[in-house]
Amino acid sequence: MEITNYVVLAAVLFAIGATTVLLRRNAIVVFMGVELMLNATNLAFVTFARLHGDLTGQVLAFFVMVVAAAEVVVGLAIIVTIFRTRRSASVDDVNLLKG
Amino acid sequence: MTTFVPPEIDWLALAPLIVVLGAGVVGILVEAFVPARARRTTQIVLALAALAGGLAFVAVLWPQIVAQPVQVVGGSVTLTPFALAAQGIVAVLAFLGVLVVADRTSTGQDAFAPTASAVPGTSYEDLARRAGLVQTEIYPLLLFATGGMMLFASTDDLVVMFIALEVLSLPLYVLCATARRRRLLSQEAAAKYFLLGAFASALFIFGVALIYGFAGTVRLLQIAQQVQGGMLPLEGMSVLLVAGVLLVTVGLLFKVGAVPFHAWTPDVYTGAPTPITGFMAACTKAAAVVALVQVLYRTSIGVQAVDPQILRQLQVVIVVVAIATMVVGAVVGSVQSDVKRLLAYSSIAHAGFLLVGIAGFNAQVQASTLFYLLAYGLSTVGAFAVVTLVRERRVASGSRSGEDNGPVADDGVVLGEATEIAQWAGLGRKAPWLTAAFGIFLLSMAGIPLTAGFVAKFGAFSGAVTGGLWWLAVLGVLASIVTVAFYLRLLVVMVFRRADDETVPEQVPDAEDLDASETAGASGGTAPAALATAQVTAAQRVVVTVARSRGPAAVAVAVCAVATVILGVFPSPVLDLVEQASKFVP
Amino acid sequence: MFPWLTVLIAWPLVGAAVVGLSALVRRRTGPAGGGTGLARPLALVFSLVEVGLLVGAFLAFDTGAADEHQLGTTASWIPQIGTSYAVAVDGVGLLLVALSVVLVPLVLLAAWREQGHDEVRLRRFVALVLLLEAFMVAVFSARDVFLFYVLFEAMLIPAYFLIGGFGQGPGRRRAAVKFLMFSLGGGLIMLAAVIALYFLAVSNGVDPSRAFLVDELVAVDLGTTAERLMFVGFFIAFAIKAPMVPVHSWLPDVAGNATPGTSTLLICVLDKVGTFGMLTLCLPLFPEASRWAAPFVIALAVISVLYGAVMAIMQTDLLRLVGWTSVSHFGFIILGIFTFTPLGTAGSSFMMLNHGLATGALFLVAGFLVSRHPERSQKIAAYSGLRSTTPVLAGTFLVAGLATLSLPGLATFASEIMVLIGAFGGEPAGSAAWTLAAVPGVVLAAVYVLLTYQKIFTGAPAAGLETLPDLRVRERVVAAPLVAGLLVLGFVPSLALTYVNAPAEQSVAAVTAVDVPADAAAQMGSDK
Amino acid sequence: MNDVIGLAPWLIGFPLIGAAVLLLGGRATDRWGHWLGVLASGAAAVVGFILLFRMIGTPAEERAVDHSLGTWLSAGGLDVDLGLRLDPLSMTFVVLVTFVGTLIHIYSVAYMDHDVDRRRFFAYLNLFVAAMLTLVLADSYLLLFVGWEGVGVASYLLIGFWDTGRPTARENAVAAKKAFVMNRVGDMGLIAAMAILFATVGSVGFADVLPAAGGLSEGTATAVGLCLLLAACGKSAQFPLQAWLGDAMAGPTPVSALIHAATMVTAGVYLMVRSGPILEAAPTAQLVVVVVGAVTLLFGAVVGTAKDDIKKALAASTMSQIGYMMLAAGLGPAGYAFAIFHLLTHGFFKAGLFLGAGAVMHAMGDQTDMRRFGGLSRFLPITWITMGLGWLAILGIPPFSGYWSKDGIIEAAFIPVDGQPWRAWVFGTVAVVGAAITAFYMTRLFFMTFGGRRPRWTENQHPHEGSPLMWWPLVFLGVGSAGLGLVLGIGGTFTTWLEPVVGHAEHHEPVLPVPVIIGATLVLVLLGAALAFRMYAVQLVPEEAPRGSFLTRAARRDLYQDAANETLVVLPAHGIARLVQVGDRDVVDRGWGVLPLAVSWFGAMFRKVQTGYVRSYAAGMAGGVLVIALVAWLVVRLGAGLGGAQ
Repeated sequence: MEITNYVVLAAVLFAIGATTVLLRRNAIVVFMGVELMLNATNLAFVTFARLHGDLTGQVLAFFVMVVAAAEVVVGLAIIVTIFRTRRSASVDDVNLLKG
Repeated sequence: MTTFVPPEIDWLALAPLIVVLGAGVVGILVEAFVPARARRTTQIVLALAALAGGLAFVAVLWPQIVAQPVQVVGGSVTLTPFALAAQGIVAVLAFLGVLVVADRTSTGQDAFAPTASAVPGTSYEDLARRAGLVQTEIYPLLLFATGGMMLFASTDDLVVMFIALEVLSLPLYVLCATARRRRLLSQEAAAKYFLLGAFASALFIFGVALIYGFAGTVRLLQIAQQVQGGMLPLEGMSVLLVAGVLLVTVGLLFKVGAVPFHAWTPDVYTGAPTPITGFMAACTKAAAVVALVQVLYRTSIGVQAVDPQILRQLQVVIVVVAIATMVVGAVVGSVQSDVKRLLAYSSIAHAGFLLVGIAGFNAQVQASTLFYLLAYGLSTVGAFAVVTLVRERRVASGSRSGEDNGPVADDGVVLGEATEIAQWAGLGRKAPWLTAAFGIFLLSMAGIPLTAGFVAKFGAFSGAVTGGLWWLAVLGVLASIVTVAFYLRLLVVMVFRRADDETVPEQVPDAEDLDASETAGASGGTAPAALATAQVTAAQRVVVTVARSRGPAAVAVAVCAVATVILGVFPSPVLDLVEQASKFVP
Repeated sequence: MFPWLTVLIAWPLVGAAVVGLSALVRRRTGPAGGGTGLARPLALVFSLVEVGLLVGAFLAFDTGAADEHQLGTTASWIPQIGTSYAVAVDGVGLLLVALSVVLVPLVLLAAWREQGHDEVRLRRFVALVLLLEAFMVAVFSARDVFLFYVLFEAMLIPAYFLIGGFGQGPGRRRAAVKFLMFSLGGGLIMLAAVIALYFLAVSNGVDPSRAFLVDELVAVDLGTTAERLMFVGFFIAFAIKAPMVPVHSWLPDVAGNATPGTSTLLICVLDKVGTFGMLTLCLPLFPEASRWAAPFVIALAVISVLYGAVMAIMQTDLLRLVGWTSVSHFGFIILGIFTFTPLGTAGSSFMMLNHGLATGALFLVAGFLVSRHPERSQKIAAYSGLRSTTPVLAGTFLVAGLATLSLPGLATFASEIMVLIGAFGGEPAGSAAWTLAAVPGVVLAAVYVLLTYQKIFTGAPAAGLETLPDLRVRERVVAAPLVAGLLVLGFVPSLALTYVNAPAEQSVAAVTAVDVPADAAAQMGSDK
Repeated sequence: MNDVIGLAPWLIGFPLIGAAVLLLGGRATDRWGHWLGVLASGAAAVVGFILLFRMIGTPAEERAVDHSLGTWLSAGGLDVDLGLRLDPLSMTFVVLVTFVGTLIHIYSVAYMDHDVDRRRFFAYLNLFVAAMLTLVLADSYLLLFVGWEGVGVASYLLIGFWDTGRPTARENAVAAKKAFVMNRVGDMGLIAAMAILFATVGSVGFADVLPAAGGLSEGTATAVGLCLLLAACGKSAQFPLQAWLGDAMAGPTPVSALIHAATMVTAGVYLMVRSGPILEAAPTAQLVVVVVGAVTLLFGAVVGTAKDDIKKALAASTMSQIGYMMLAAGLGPAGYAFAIFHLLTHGFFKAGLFLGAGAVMHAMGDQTDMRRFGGLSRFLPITWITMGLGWLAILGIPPFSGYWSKDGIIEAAFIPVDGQPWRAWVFGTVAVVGAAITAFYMTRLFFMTFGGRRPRWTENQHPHEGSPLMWWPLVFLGVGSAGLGLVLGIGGTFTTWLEPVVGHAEHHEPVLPVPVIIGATLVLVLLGAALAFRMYAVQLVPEEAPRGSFLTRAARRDLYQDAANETLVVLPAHGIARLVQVGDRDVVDRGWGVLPLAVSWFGAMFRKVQTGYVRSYAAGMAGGVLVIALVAWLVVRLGAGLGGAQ
């Protein structure tokens, strides 16, 4: 398999994640989109690690995962608080602030 | 038989970071072990001490670093004078920010919800309030954020930068959600900030991945050396580099708050607790801009060797963004009716002016950038500090207080901040000194001579001119005319117009004194307007009053004001320092 | 030698500070609002001492070398930016400094009762006036472009508060904002030019730490295009200040809404920065560009002369009218400057002083008149037949008016005739024609002055105005020095001319030394 | 001469000091102020005569003396001294101004007796005398201009002297303003002339300009000449700037006598004669001068025939007589002497006539309508006789003074200029016809006032002579009207007296033999007088003016001069002004107002983008990335520069 395939796959995944962020209403799902983007990144890292034949990329992938986990913690906390206040997790409902 | 070789670590170089972040960790322990009543004091002292300590270490390190920049743990922390100066600025601004945060004002309440997790308006929340709970976790969070910013500004390793980015962002997301009043707005701000922030950092890290793919390393200087060394890991794949640099830049521009990645700024600045807004606006921008400058210039070194075209593309990107940012910030700011929002847009405009300077792509702009960040930061922290003190007070309509512009008698319930510009009418009479200070901040932001803002703006624009972009400087000038207009509007209201306290400001639900906000929560954004009208019944009216600071905030305001003027009249010493600092390649 | 100018700048600052602190004293003597407090007397004393210092400066000034900048101080200010605190004056600068210093005490005296008994307002008012004085003195003696710019802008802030905070008119806030926006707009455009100037200077090998000193910059060859662009940048700012049609719109509003005292400082002194800047910055720094633009500038100047005069005739508001007359006079000044003749330039320099005296007198006397009206009406139609009830007021007004229409025997005549006679022989294309076109201005001047006098002071006294008090002693003290000055300088113009002749010769020489590229005339049409 | 020259400045000094004291002294000087005024003027007169006699004593070629009091204005090549030029021309004026002026001062003491503001009046009179003397003594156009404007202001102040507290107050004020403004229109000419002279000759001093006049190109000379003529027209109420003089009669009668008859209005003639060399270098300008003079001469005369207001009639006559002088001044050296001579004699008899008119008004309770006079000779004998002398003088009946001067002008008018007989015929005829009309209206005036058996007075009028203070001046002026011409005219004494200044006029032959001219003139004059006598002395004068022919009505309304000015100048000017005003408000001011509006409009637009929806923000970011990438790519691809990045 060509390396480009991997890269392209990563790119595609990333694009899907981004699209999710742009299109889906539910905050959780939106957040999933972000996670998907991060994982796409991981794929890219690992691929390039193989390409360059050093482990840095793989290590970086772990870093990204950790960060992602941290994001989940904070993110879900916020989303949940909002859900409890508003009985809704739709990102389109939170728009008191505009203009 | 392999022997363990301990890594060479220049601990002194890391000292500022260690102090601040360590203090954060200690703060967590404090939460665990210190009795509740002593907690707040301890945290405040700890935080201030940590920041002061960090600053002290910066001072200690200064001569050494200026003489010889160091790379600690192989470049994960690259301590150049530029980075060190950034750390110093962040520490100073954070210190002032914490002062504002710590102030409970005459009302005896700080700006934070007793328990941010409680649903607004629930009995649980009332309980928490009556129990007098205070959320002292904010101080460790502030310290982590600050530490993150300092690291953000002083690394060469893109992944470390990414981590630093998260370390500074995540606490801010949380802090945004903790406002004592107008919690719906607060939470909304947090949500927006978080989602967009996460999105941005995803873009950033993907860019990092691409760069890694191109160069096999994520250390910009290393890339530069390799490329200059003529060894290109991937021939013809420079598209990876371009895309990567572009995405990384986008991630940074998001933090800087540059158009079109600015959309979060006004909402978050408005929703977040005002002291946090001040802290965020000043420090984050400082860290982000410094990081941006480093990334841009370090890549520019390498990229030039690969293909000069790419560098020009990079410059075009910055120029385009700069123009868009200035225009949007200035133009939209001029139609705002809310002080916090107005300051938010002004911060966008300033991001634009900063970018104008950066776009010149000539090394000497670093100095002016640092100065700009300091000047802007001071006036911003100060301005938001003033905002925290201008409050609404609900009084029985019988009461005479608040009329004829006189100071308001201490009756009635002090509500949240009065952020409607119209409400600031006659402030000049109620609180001359506060108004004077605020006026100084506005003039500085407007770049009127004899204030720090002018020297800063002068530096930024001359950066562009020196870089050959004189027309960009002219655009900047025109934009700043527009910004002057809206600062002026605010000034006119405060100084010249008489207060008409009879007007009831259109306001959003205020969890503090709202039983009905449950329904508000239920029905989202529609109810609040109705609530706002329901809130103030015929028997009551809202007057605008100035809460007396318990000291810290006042100190912060005073320091900012004085510093702004001094930096405007005798900037030489500081300029000397930043000149020394203009070196970010070890 | 003794740093006269620095002292002249510092003293009012001290005064402003002291006045500000006088608040503390008042608290002990009495409750706020009660009594009039120390502010005014203090301020008056400070301004009078300043006049004394001015006399010293005049004695120290060597008139033999009036074209050299004297009494100065030069010290490094912000070496990183390359600007220094460099103050010094040639004859023209000295006269304008004198104008500011002399007018301030008169304005304070004239405004003695204006702010009522509100102690706080009073204190702020006089403090601002002293602050403004310091800035005005400084800006007229700045020899460093950056310093000049800084003061040029900083000056606006006290002026802005004086208009918006203490004005009489209902539209004062709007007027203040309008004033500030126009001035700042021009100023910021100038800022771009200032930066470019510095950049070019440095790249032309000027020592970066001195690259803002005018004396250094005059030597620099900027290159035609850059020079012209920068000239435009500077000129726009100065034209707005001057004010020149079509960027004059802020002036009548200010004149109509500010207190007469403020208008006096603003229009009679502060606006001179515009013409002063053209004379001492545009010409020497951008000689070629000045000559290139001269035909266009002259045309605008003459248009301003007629435009301002016509608008003055059409006014119904006394103070606005006075404001418009200034538009007309500034036109004359600019005409004299940009025709590059020693006579015309000297006339313009002289006129800057005279216009200050004459228009100042007119503003203040008009203020006295308005202050007598039961409703403080500024409408000309509200007055009639006052000559019989207030003869001295009428006489003073008439003298000030005659000075405004530059009657021989009064200083204004000497300067105006110098400008006209000089400009006619000017070197730029069309000087003669445009000068002749400006001559009808003298007729229009006669119309607006005498028409106003006729409406206000002649005929049957208007109802309710039969028993107005005549000028009080305080008011006579205010008017006397101005009238005296106009008469003395009218009979002995050489008193002032000894200060302006040499600088005029010099600046004209500087401009006419360079020669305009052939394409100049061609570009004229297109570029502007 | 030089031993007394030091006195010359006091000619101006005395009245100036007088004015200053009276103006600044305020009410304190009310009691004796008028006497101070008289004293100041008298002292000037004494000085004037001393200088005059000393000048007569010196040989002709040494009579012109320049006396400088030091530099006045010196800048950029323009050097103007406070310099006085004493020569026969200026001395003539000095004497006329100071002597007649003093007489009128004295007269005014009585005439203004009941006026509360008498002090102010004398202050202004002194101011006028000072300014007028500056005008005639100045040795440069610039200094002359100072006096020129000075008399303008004095005249403004005096015309508008009664500008409050009277029913006609506002009219008086308007008249004063009208006079000043129309004078200013003329002054533009003087300013322009000075500008041109400085640009060409490099000086505005007589000593430099006049000798250099010959060297000027004809175009320049013509331009200067016409500019000077414009100035002269303004000051001397010559066509087309004549309209102000009639209204100027709003001032107190002594003012009319001194300023608007004897001295100020003749300043234009002085200017022309003084600038003779320039005019001679510009024949075209000369012709225009003559034409203006001729037109005004007839214009004034015609208007004079129809006026019933005694002062207005005299004003018209003044205008017409100055027309004679102007005509003469345009004839070159041949005319100059007679222009000045007529100016001198006219100064005396016209002042006399005005003061007489004043006396009549004084006696009749400020009545000025001649149809309300009649048969006054019995009640006001002195006035009657003195005015009679003036009447004969202005008619030009030998040997009264008017004859000598006016006849000289008429003869000069008949002399062909550089071989163009048509000009001689045209202007000669005009002059003669003018003389005839003059005879008619002056006779009319004289008999309407004094003649007729049946008085047409309003009720309870008790006319009587005023105090000696009033009639002694009349006597002096009457004597002057009678004898002055004879004294100076016999053997051309006056002509030779002026020769050092205006140069010698070589003798030319008129197109008609001189006796014929004189005869014809006299016949026509007598005819005119007889006609008037028949109409206004023999027949009864109706108390209400008959409607009269079209010409009469036109003449009553000054041949519609005001209507003409209104339609030709004022209305268009006002229209333009309105246009400018609207333009300033709706174009310039609004134009600037558009900027903020535009900004806030865009602000509102962009604001809509800030929807508050997270997803749209994210979309904005994503889109932003693409757009920016695209732009960057395009810019580089199209190779568009940014203006030299590093």
